[in-house]
Amino acid sequence: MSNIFKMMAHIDRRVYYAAVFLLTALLLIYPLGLPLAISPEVRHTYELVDSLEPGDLVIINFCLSASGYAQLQGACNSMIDHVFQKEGVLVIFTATADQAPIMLEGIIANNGELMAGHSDFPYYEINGKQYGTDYINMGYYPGLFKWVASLSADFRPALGNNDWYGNDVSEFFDSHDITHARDVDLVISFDSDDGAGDFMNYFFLEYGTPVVQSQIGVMVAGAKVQYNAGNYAGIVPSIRGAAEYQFLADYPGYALTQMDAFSVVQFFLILLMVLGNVGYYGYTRLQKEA
Amino acid sequence: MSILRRKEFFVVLIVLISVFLYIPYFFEVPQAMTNLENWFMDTIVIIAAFAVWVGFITATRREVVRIQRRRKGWFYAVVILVLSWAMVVIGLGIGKTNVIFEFLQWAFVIPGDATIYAILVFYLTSAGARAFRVNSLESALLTFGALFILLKQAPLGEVLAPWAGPVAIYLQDTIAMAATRVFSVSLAIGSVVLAIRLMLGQEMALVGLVRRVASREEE
Amino acid sequence: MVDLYNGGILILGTVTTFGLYMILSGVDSPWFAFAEHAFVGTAIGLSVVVATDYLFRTIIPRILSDPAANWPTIISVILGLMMILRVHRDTVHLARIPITIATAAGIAVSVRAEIFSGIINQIKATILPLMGLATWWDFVVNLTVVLSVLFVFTFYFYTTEMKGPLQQANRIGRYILYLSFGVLFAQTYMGRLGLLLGHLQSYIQPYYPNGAVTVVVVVVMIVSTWLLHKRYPELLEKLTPE
Amino acid sequence: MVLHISPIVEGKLSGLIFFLVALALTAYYVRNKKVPYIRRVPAIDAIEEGVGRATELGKPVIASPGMSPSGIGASTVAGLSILSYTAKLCARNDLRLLAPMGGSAESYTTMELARDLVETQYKLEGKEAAFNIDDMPFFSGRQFAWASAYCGMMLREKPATNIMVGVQYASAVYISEVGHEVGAMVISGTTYLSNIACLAASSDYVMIGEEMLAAGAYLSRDPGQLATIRTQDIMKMVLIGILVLGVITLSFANEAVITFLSS
Repeated sequence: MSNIFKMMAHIDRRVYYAAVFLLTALLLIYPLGLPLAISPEVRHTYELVDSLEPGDLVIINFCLSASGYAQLQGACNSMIDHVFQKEGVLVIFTATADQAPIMLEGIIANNGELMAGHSDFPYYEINGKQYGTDYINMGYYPGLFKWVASLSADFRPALGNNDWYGNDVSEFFDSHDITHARDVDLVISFDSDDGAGDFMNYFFLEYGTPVVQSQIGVMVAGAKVQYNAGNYAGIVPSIRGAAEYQFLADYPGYALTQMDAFSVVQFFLILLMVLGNVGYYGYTRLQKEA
Repeated sequence: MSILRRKEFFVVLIVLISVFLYIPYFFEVPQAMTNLENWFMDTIVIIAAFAVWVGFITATRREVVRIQRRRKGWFYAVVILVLSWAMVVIGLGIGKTNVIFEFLQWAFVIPGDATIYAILVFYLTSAGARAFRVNSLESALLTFGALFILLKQAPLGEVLAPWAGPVAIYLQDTIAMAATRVFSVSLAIGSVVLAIRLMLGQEMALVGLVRRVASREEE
Repeated sequence: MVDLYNGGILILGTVTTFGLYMILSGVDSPWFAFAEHAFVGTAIGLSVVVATDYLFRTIIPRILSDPAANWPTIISVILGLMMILRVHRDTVHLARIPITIATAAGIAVSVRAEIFSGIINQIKATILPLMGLATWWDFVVNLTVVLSVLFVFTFYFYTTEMKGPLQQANRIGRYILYLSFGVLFAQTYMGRLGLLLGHLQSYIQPYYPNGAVTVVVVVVMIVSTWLLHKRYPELLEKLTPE
Repeated sequence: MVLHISPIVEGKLSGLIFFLVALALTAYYVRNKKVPYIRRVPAIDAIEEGVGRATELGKPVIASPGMSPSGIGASTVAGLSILSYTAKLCARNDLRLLAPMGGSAESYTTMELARDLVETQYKLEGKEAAFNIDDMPFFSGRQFAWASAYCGMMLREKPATNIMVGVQYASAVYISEVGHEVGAMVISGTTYLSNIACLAASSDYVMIGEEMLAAGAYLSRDPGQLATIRTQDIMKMVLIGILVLGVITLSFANEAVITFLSS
């Protein structure tokens, strides 16, 4: 009997790894379709984005690397699609992570189609919004919080006049009379590093601009503190938040299909915790006492 | 240009920079000072952009040495050199929307970054299985804290263990949030005091100055 | 048939992904070394291109548009160039100037905002009423938050002797910290799991051709590593980096 | 209703007062050099134990000041102080110190500083020849390229101790677990909160957030830095006072403290 406990207490690490791999692969291919409850923070964020009015200017910032995108794919696509559904809303895409521009292109291509007479980026139309008139993609800026601080203090020079593709987009700024950081009505930041924290420090504290963060799991605790203190206007926490937002915006695919694997593997960890303790009390403690 | 080697020059430089950045933030100041503040913020972004080249040059130098000395597995150094220079030559020479430049990102950078981030769930599983042994009050608290949150997070948990939800929300939104708050407050206080010490010229180690200059004079 | 561009990405992506996952097995393999070095190489190149592109796209056009008015930006670029002097031994001291500016200005810019977001707003948000509340549950929640903050604060005192009531408070603060670690661990686990699901999805779905190609490439990698270990150990030795 | 005194920007008064209090306290301590008592952080004993273990086993020590994603911040300074102290111990015991540099686009500056500080330590111990810059290689400005190269280095060199203190995100647990695999004693410290929970599970010693900043000051034995910790403790007492006063007054429906903090 005791060697069963011994086995339970000393399972080889690689058994865990193989089990997690198999569970994940199987449940991705054959999802079960379990129900999903919506948390108040994500509903509040959805309503905030839904309350955007014509003429509002939204900065959508990507402080996201590939790994973060793999987790927040559901949120990126559903939130951007939702913002682009709002009539008359203007969008400036920016990135403070060097991997983000190529993924942003993936999202734009995924949610939009090429505008008439154009064959390549950036000329995509999403939900009726045209590139250059309704939205622009300014690409990557180095310096993390340093750039966000200079953007808040000196909006136009910090952005420059050329978009990520080198086209002069000063006409977009002039025609919509965008001159100062105060003109920004909402900032949405998809983060695997703390992009929203920088915008909170330099846009919310300075001008009261509401900041929404969709962040990876590691950052959820820190984001909840800021949300509770009123520094963030909304949060979409990790893959769970992404699935909830997708559900609210009834946007198909990505996070929703991953929820079953997400459930079962977490139950697997709970099982390991139980097994580990049963094994510990059944064998290791007896060993110590003997 | 011996002045550039003296510590006092950098102390004065640091004090000036700090003063020109704190005063415009707290006080309404004439436009000239705000322009200077904006210049500093612009400059540190530009310096960050150039700093990338320092790493690239030293990395290239290191790989070339590895190849010249034919160290074991030197051909992997060739892989780094070929790929990094291919990216730079194509990216800057032809353009960053070039098909090869994007191909290399989709083929190596994005899977590499995503994989290593994702690998952590395996390590967390083994670390979790090892750490959650209830053999003391601390480990019991650690285990039950994790257990309730796992049950609430997983949609399956809401079905099988609905009672875990409210307990998890209470733990998450009061106790864990309070601990997180104290954690970031004491960290912020640490940063404020460090910034003030730098302004008073007390943290010269930040720019690696103190002993180096001293030891050079000894030579 | 899968076209060359996406096919190449699928195959090389699988080699990189499962090459790096081989670290889990603890068995050294040339696939891991190749994936690691290919990833490091392309990553270095990407950082350089993207940062330099910012200079050509935003900073140089600003200077060229009106050099006379933008002389301060010219000075910034000169300071940036001085950073590269660090590479050579006897010009190292000149690089000290941009390093000092970047350090001092960087800390000042981040700290002056942190005073508000990290301290003032956090204390203000913890000042919660304990009387005149709608339900008893609000009272329990507010009391827990205030007491938890006070107890955990005692855990962060480093220059006071831990005696008497302070010692009790420190111990309670420690228990609250461990409970919070459990909560944070579970949240982090949620995040990491989301990553694995998101990343694997692109290599498994749709099953044909993605899943099929992935399986073939993985089998080739495992078999070749096994062969190296069993039949050609000296070749394996040569293929592992120093 | 918010107080607004003319030259001070509206809403910045409370922060300014806090900043001036901190300035006064720091300046006071800097001038009169009185060295206050400081509690010993257990993880510092662990560093000495770790280097001792490396000396017994005759294996190298691997250490890193973190990724420094936003240049030289408070945590990176603490990481560098601890790296400096580790270098001093390694130089004294003729141990090989491996220090994989990199991890973020901003870590180039830290790399220069780290090499400076370690080289200085070897000089001060009179072992300049033992300093080898190749043992402090730069593994790209990307977190995970650096982390996987860091682990590749550990798998090859099999260090006895892995001291990783400073700013580090998700890759910290990855490095800590691989450290366990090669049998290294893992001492970690980060200010990234959510990582501490995982590092608490995965490493042998973990410095909880600001404890690391205190460790940096403790190790440097520099009166100024020790005074810093004393200043921080006093400011925490001030904040606790405001918090308790605020809760009491608000419970009696008096919003004076809240108004002050919002002005």
